[in-house]
Parts: sequence; structure tokens; C-alpha cells
Amino acid sequence: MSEKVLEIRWHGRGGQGAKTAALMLAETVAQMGKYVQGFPEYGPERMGAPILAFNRISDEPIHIHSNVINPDIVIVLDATLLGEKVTAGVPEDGIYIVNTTKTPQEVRKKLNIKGGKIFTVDANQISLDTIGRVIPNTPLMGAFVKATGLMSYDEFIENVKGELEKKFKTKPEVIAGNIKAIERAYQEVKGE
Amino acid sequence: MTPSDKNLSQCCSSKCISPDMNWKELTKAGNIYTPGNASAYETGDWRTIRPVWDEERCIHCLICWRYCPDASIISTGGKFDSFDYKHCKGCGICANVCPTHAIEMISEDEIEKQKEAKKDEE
Amino acid sequence: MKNKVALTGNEAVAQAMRQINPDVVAAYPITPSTEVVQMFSSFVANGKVDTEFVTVESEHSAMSATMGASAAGARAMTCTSSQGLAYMFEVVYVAASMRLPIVFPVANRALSGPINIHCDHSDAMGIKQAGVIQLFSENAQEAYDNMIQAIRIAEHPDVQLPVSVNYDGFITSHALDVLEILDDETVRNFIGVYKPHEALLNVNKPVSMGNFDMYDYYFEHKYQQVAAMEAAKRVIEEVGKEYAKISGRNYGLVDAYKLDDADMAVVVMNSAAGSSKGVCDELRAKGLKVGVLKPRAFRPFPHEAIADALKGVKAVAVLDRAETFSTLGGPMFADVRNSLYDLKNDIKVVNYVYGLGGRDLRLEDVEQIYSDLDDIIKTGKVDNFVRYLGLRE
Amino acid sequence: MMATLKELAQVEERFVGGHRLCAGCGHGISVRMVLNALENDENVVVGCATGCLEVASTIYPYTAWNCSFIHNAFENAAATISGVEAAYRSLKKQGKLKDDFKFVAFGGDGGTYDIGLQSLSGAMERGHKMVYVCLDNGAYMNTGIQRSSATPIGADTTTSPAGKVIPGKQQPRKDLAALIAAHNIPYVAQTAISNWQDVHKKAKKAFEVDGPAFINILSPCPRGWRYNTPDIVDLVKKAVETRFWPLYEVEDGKWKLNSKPKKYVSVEEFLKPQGRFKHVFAPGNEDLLKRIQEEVDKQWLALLERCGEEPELPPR
Repeated sequence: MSEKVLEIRWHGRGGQGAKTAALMLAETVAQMGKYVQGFPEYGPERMGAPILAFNRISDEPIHIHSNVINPDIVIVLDATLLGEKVTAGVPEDGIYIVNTTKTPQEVRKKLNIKGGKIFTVDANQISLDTIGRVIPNTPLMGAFVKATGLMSYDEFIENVKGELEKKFKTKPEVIAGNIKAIERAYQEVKGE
Repeated sequence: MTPSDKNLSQCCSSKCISPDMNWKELTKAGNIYTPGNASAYETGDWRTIRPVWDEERCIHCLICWRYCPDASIISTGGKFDSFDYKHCKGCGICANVCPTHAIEMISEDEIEKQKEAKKDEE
Repeated sequence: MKNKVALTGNEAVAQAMRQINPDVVAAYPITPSTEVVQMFSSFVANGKVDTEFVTVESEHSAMSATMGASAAGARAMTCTSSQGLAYMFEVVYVAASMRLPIVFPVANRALSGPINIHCDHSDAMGIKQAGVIQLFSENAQEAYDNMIQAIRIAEHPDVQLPVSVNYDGFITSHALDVLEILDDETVRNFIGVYKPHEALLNVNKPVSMGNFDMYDYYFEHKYQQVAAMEAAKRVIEEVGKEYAKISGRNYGLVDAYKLDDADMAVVVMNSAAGSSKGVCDELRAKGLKVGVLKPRAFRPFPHEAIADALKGVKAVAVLDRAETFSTLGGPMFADVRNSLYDLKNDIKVVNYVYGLGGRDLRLEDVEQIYSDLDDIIKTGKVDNFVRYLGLRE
Repeated sequence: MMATLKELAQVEERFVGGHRLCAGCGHGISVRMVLNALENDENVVVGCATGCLEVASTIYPYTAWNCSFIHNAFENAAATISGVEAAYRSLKKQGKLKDDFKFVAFGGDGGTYDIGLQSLSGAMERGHKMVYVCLDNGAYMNTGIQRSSATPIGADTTTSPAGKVIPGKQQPRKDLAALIAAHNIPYVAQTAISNWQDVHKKAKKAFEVDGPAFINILSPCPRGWRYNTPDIVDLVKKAVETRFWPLYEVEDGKWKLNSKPKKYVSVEEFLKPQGRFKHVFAPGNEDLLKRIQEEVDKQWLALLERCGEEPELPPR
């Protein structure tokens, strides 16, 4: 079943929006007609503690409800989290998308891995420029689309817009900023 | 309006609940659909002393009615009418609060004796 | 009209409540069902429902006020989890005995202590003999569907009992999932206008409720509850069939998955049933005759349907996400093994207590269970029939 | 204008005879007085906490309640009636109900001061239009006279027995009416059956205010207090005269003393007729009697201050 189901693990810190990103990604992908799950790992931790969130994406209904152990894709919202926990369970051909000013080569050294594909993007700066605050989760979705090539960029943006419009009906500037953030990350993400 | 007149019929007009009825016949969840049907339950036999009314002395102030815990002072048209001996438990509060001593508490034994004496005379 | 949406379990349940549009909701926040209360409050604040929302000071009062409202003649609901349900415990019994058709979602969470906010079924199992109907839901879709059907089941003249709709805390309550929701009108037509059988607010027919019963009547009134539970089994199936017509999704007392020719079965409720089905598919692909049985109704316990579904298997593993401390295994194990007793065809039954306090049920755990069942069939022996899955021993 | 007894006696009886309360029970009197404040054309739903009143008035298949009635459990009469009231508002708002209703919950002191306090506090804070009546007989009488937080200091109960070392209950009463007044609800009152006009007036006000109302009634228990049953009204009168049970009300936050005893009467007058205080008068317990009096004086002074009355010191 793992062939059919794409599994994603998000690493972030409480307050950075890992949960929101996982749910946002799931909602957007669901809009595109796929079956999805989006769920965070909940604990008593407050703001700042390392946290995880997960996605499953499939063309078929998803039955399983266990935590994601072997993610196909790992997204890291905070470069200070780079370490063993990020690489745990990731297969040889896993994809890493990291919010950092570092290059993919530097991240590879830090993670101490041989396989996998590494992408980096400075999502903090992008969100600061476009949204006015450091919220790396939105731009990382742009990087995700580029790095995985799972879906067409135009279709993705269209659906993100739809989701944002639901949430920020009265704040068009928020929608524009978020879209801009995704666009820039899509363009600026660096692979090896 | 007296409670006993009003409600007795309510219990007995439709089907009366009794302990020989099976689970299907009893009301759902033990609900009671005949408000105030406790009037059909007589507590008069709790009494060992009974209030007896002295019409001469009564000024119909109805203080007795006000203080009866068992709603057993029956009044008509705003006047003392009678005791509801079916429910009066003989607590004696009415006799105690009566400002004109128009109520006397007499033991049921005594009442019984008087009745028998009367019968013998006849 | 169907609408495919991505919602968390709590969102799906809140949407169902919005569509049901109850007259009164009295609820109190508790993790992980809090979101339902929050979302419903916003429906009230924005005029999306006609509901009077009673912001009670505790779960005990949540159920008490819901009971008052239901007895008054209103369609009334509450919602809770874990300690909240435990705090309600006393009045849940009273609600059942008063035959109040209250529907209340329960996002299942472990009971303290030690305090833990994650999923297991110890909260639901705490009220399994309270006299309420308990439906269990594999995912957000089923939680939503069960909510809608629960109204019809609870209010059915032959039933008149509270119904709790259980779904796994966090795993289902907080996970985003894709599901279909019906349009508001379809739901409203399906549940119909509530016509209470008796109501405190009926001037023409006042009623006295919650009266004092002595030994001359108590027993019979308790048996009325038994009869209502018995009737509920039929009604759950009838309502399920009717619901299939508007939703295309079938619901019965149990969900028998690939059991027709199975030698081995796992019996499991809620989200873990989904994971078990996933493993079942993989093993089936390898040619193993395995299946999954998911009881949807836990109270009333569908023992006939369970015996029927399992009559052909050789070995059964019952997965309990709750402990009883009886030293005789989990609560469902006792009921399933009891249900199979009269079949007299020597089905081996083994119990796995799993996932307490939210410990993940991994796919390899389920694989291990099937492998254990295979050993049991081969050896014909079950030693150690109560097992603790993934426990560090 | 105050109705006369002649008029009141012609109002429909909502709590009928045939209930199984003890002969001479204060609850029967209190409940009749409170419900008598309703007009014939007013509908009422009564809620009741578990206790003597409930078990004695609804023994299946009989109910003494000549109206809709609901009993749920011991501690949740306020929450239950608040739910009934919420249903009423909802159904009215939706046009599903035409008739008007009043709502009242009765609880004993156990079900109100103690186990039901949270439920009551919640219901009062939420502002339901309901009347809560506490029938205070100062102990858990239904279960056999155990002390509650309403039990007066010094009283002999089965869980605060007058023993050789500890002479009865050691703590003063909780000031419940003040506690409920702190919820800033429209109406709070303390009353006593010895003054039926006071009870009637307060019940009427309580039913009429737009929001929650709370009434605390001293409702003697012949069995628990061990006094001569027919003397109930005199005994309650003494409770008021000795300032043990002052009559007051708090309307929209304004405290008002309803009756100021003309002369200073020692609390002994109230205690003496009661078996539960017999030990207080035994040699060696003089200090206890002094403490009881001090407590009464202290609470009386506090009440005078709240009501804006001149302080009045005991003559000694």
C-alpha cells in the first residue's frame, strides 16, 4: 500500500505553523480530487517545542490511521531541527525540503546522509518580504510543489487561492501575500 | 377547589398503575402522567391524633390552611370547610397556630371510643 | 446532493450538529472534543443554527442541562471526552433510565491517571453498562454519518435512548480526512421534525419525570430499558438501510471485511479497524485468508451478528483499546468470546490490549497478530490468551 | 397589594396531600407557600434535588406535584432546570411553543450548600430565568441527619455528634445567601415560614424578576431538630427574633433588612426547644453556648453593615 500512498512528515516548532501547513496542504490536495489525511502529533508542549505533523496523499481512499513512520517526503520548518530525528525512517530515495539559508550540500553534511534528494529555500525571508511576518509554512508549500512535481503548479495555486479565500474573506491582502510567498518559494527553491 | 376531588378522578379514570402489572403495561421510565395523583394515596392512617374543628370559635382566618404541610385543610369560598382526614397526618400544627383555639387535637383512640359509645346508645 | 470535503473529525461532527440544528446544546470544553464545542459556538454566534447554547460550568451540568432540555421537549445534545464523560457518568445512567433521546459525540480519550490526552477507549468503556447506545466510527466519514443516523435511532419510538457517537481522539478528531457530507436539506428531511412523546412544557399533558421507584416497579422499568436496547439492534439496521439510500454508504451493526472465506479474523473498533483493513489487504495479496470484523454498535452488543460473521473462522484476535483490570482481558474480548461460546466449533480466541494512552497501532503490530493467529491455528493451542501489544516487558 | 389568605386559599394547590413527608415537616409548608405565589393561569415546571422532598413526593405511581416535574439527581437540580429553561427559550424563539412557563428548583441544604453548589453557581451565573429555593433544615435529613455546611455551630448530628471530646459541629454555617448574592443576580432573599407574608412576597418577586432568583427558607425538620412537632411556627419565629435567621433580601445588589427584632433575644431561646442543642446546656459547655451566640452576633453585625443599618451591639 505504501506504493500508492505518499507520506509526508513535517518538522517544526510549536507556533511555526507545521500543523496549519499540513492541514492546508491536505485541504488543497483534497480540492484536487485526491484522498488525503493531515494530522499533527499532539503533546502537552507549548510554543517553541519541536513538533511533528503528517500527511498522506493517495488516489484511493486511505484506511490506515497509524503515525507516519517511513515518510517519502520530509519538510523542515526550522533549520535548527536538522538532525537524526529528521532522517529517521526516511527511505534512500526520500525527499527533504528545508527552510534554511544554507545550500543543499551544507544541509546534506549536517544531516549526515548519502541518499535522498535535498531542497532548500529561505522561507523565513520570503514570508517576511511577502506577508510581513516570519511564517515559513506557506512558502514551503511552493517549494513542495516544485521539489516533488506531484501536481501542476497552476492547478495547485488555483486551489490554494480557493482555500485562502474561505479563510480570509475580509482580508484580500493576506491572500495576495500568501500566494506571492508560494510563487517566490516555487521559483527560489534550490536542489542539488 | 380541593386537591383530593380534583385529582382522584385523574388517577382512576384512565388505567391505574398497580404492582401486578408487567413491564409492558407500566408507564415508560416510571413517568407519571396524572399530576397531583398522590391525592389518591391516603396518609390519614398515619394519624394517632386528629384535629377537630370548633365552628363556634373559628374566625376563618385560614392560618391553619397556610401552615398545613399536607394541604389537608379544605376551604371553600375563602372559608374553613373541613379537614381532609384522608391525608391529614395529625401533626397538630393547625391546632397550634390557631389564634382562637378553634382546633383541638383528640386522640384517635378517644374518637374510636366515642364512636363505639354512640353505637351502643343507638 | 453529495459534497466531497476535507474536514477533521471534529469539524465533521460539528457540521453534522449544525445540520441537525438541535434546540439546545449544553457542553463544556475538554480535549480532544473541545473544537466541536468551539465550532458549534460560532454557528450559534453567527445565527447558523436556532440552538440555545448553554455554556455550563462542568460536564456533570452539561449532561444534566441537556437532560432538562430533552425532558422539556427539545432536541438536545452535548459533547465530551474522557474525564468529562467520567464526570458525567452518574447522570448518563439517569438519562438512559429517563429514556431521553440525547445524542452526544464522544472523542475517545484515555482516562486518568496518569493524565493523558490521547486516544483509547477507557472513557467509552466506563459507560458501557449505563444503558446508552454506543456507536463507533472508523474515520471522520463514519463519525459524521453516525451522528445523523443517531438522531433517528435515539428518537425511534421503540428505542428512546441516548446515543453516544464515538470516534478516536486526535487520530480521528484532529486529523484532516476526505469525506462526503450531505446537503442540509437532505439531512433535515432524513432526521425529520422532532415530536417528543412527552414534554415538561406541554400544558395539556403535564408529566412527572425522574420519580422514585421502589422494588415493586424498579425491576420492570429496568427491563423496559433492556427491551429498548434489544429493539435498538433492529432499528440501527433499519436506519442504516434508509441512510444508504441518501448517502450510498451502508451501515449495519457490524462491518465484516473480507470474512467470507477467512480463517483468521481481527475484531477491532474505530480507527484501528482501518489500519487492520490495510494490513488485511496486503496479506490477502499474499494469499492469506484473513479478514477484519468491526463492530459498529458496541451497546447494544450485536452478538448474533458477530457470531454469524465469525462462525467460519478458525482463530480470532480481539483488539481492545481499554483495560478492565479484571485480569481477564479487555471489555470487548469478554463479549466476543461470550458470543462465540455456543457455536461449539472450537474457534480460538485471543485478546490483544493495544494502544492505551494513544500509543500508535503500527501496521507491523497487526501483521504480528495475524502471524500469531496462524501459529494458533497450526498448534491448536492458545497459551496466554490476554496479550499486551507492544508493551515493554 | 398583598393578597389575603382568603384569596390565596382559592389558588390552585400545586403540591397536594398524599405525599409521604413526615407529619409536620417544614418542607410541605415551605413548598406550598412558594408555589402559592403563582397565579392559577401561570404554568410552572418544578425541578427537585434528591432528598426528603423528592423521595416523599414522587413515589411511583403517585406524584404530589400538580404540574410538570423533573428530578434528576442530588447535585444537579439547578443545572437540570436551567436546561428546561433553555429549551423553553429555544422553542419560544423558534415559534414551536405558545405557552408561557415559570421555572423553579427546590433543593435541601445538602443539595444546595454542598454537593449542588457548583451546579447552582453555574446556573445563577448564566442568568437563566429561574427560581432556586433552598429548603434549609441544616443537615442531610434524608440520609439520617448528617452535618452539612448549613448545620449551625454546636448542633448534634450523626456525623458531628455531641461527644465527650467534641461537642457537636465545630464550624459556623456557610453564608449561602451572601454567596449567591455575589453572583450579582437580580434577586436573592432569606425568609422563614413564621412570616408567611414575607415568604409570599419574596416568592412573588422571585417569580417575576427577569433573571435568576434565589430564596433560602428555614424549613425545620422535627426529626433532625428534635423539637415538639406542632411548635414549628413558634420555633421559626424564635430563629428570626434571636437573629439566628434574619429576614433580608438583595435586589439588584441592594441589601435590605426586612425585619429588625425590637429587642435583643439571646440565641438560647431558639436553641433550648431543640434536642440537637441539648448538650449545649449541659454543665461544662458554657463556652460552646458563648461561641454560638458570638457567631450569631458576628453575622448579624455583618448583615447590618451590608444593609446600611446602624450597628447594634449585644447588651453585655
